[in-house]
Amino acid sequence: MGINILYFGMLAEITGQANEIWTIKDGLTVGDLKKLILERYPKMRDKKFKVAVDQQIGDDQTFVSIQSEVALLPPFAGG
Amino acid sequence: MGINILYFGMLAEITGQANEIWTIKDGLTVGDLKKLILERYPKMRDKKFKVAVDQQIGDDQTFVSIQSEVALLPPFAGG
Amino acid sequence: MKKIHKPKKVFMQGPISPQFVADAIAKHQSKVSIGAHAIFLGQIRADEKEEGIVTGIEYSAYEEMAEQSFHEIREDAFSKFDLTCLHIYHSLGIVPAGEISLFVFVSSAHRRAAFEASEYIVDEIKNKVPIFGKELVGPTGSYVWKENK
Amino acid sequence: MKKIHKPKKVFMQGPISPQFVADAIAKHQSKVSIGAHAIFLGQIRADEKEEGIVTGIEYSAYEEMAEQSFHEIREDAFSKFDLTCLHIYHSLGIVPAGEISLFVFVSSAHRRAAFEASEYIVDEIKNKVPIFGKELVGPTGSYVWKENK
Repeated sequence: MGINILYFGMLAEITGQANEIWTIKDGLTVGDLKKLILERYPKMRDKKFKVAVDQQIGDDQTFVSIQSEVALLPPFAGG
Repeated sequence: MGINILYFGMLAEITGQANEIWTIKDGLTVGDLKKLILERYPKMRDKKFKVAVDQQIGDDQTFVSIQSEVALLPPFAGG
Repeated sequence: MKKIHKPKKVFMQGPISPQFVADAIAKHQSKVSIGAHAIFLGQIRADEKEEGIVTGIEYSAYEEMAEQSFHEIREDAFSKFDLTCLHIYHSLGIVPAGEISLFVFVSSAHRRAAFEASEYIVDEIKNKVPIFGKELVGPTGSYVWKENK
Repeated sequence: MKKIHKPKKVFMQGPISPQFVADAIAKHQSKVSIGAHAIFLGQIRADEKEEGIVTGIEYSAYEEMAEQSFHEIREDAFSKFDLTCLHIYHSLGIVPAGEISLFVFVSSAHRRAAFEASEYIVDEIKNKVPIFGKELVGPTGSYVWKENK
């Protein structure tokens, strides 16, 4: 049981994969999770990205449920 | 020698023709000419129209040369 | 730097077909400095009038002056907005309800100029070009003269 | 009175062809309450970058979330503007320079709503939809990640 983390665009290039299952403890926020991710992937530190939790853009205070789908989204380029 | 007066749209229906040559005296303005036209075609009195002299919209003060092309333009409906 | 744009033929007999629009778009795919196209199409509405339902519009124009007005509107738009291309087509004669009578095609590097120019140009056409329209109503050949607001 | 609009498929593989645009226009000619169509087309520019000339863009997306964003943008536009129809199409995969990657098709009875909605919707798409793009540059397979401003 764990959260599914999706990486897109240049972030997927850094991680080398499109998604990962992470086991996290309950009660984490997006801010907490970002810290963990940046520890594992230091190259992301200088990248801009937003975090979507269950397909909604969240901020650092958004709580992550242990069954959430979390997506790391680099700058949008549609159009 | 005279001015060519063109009638368009509903105005051509009133006059029964698309154009007429009028002999006018020199020095007339659009205002003067409108008076003459409304005398000849009283049904135009309740119609809105603009007057173009040599393809430029004029006002009542615009002078009409005796070789001008004058056009009576009902409301525009392009588009 | 000021480029003079040759006057172009604007009027077409009858409706403007979707295929004509497609061909115009296709012709611009070799212009790789374009990033945005804004297209406006005026379509004939089957409005309900006292006299009956509109089945089409019959357009006429003071053609020589109208072509000159279109040319001035184009020059003005090129000077006001940063455009790559601009084409205007307008129908003469009968255009049935549901069909297209006006096609304004604006292209620019970035979208803002295309959007602004498109709306500006359509407004200018409605206000300044001597085009006249009979709204044909009902089955009996009656009509109402159209007037832009 | 509130009409719910079914989510529609927005993404298409590869470029959007002029013929596709023509077919979309043709389908709206039976809707005789429409008086104005505003169409926006996003075309790929062959911009010059430090790394070389852009030959195309390769699009990817967080598809599920993107389709949901497009749906919300449509609902929002219908509530803000008096529209008859609204269709959005966006490319995925490679779109070469000169070809079309975005097609926004807005129809309304009167032109003002169509113009305003068109610009609003394109801005919303650029800001809110999780679509990502690689600008392919030069002949050697290098690329630059694109970022909307």
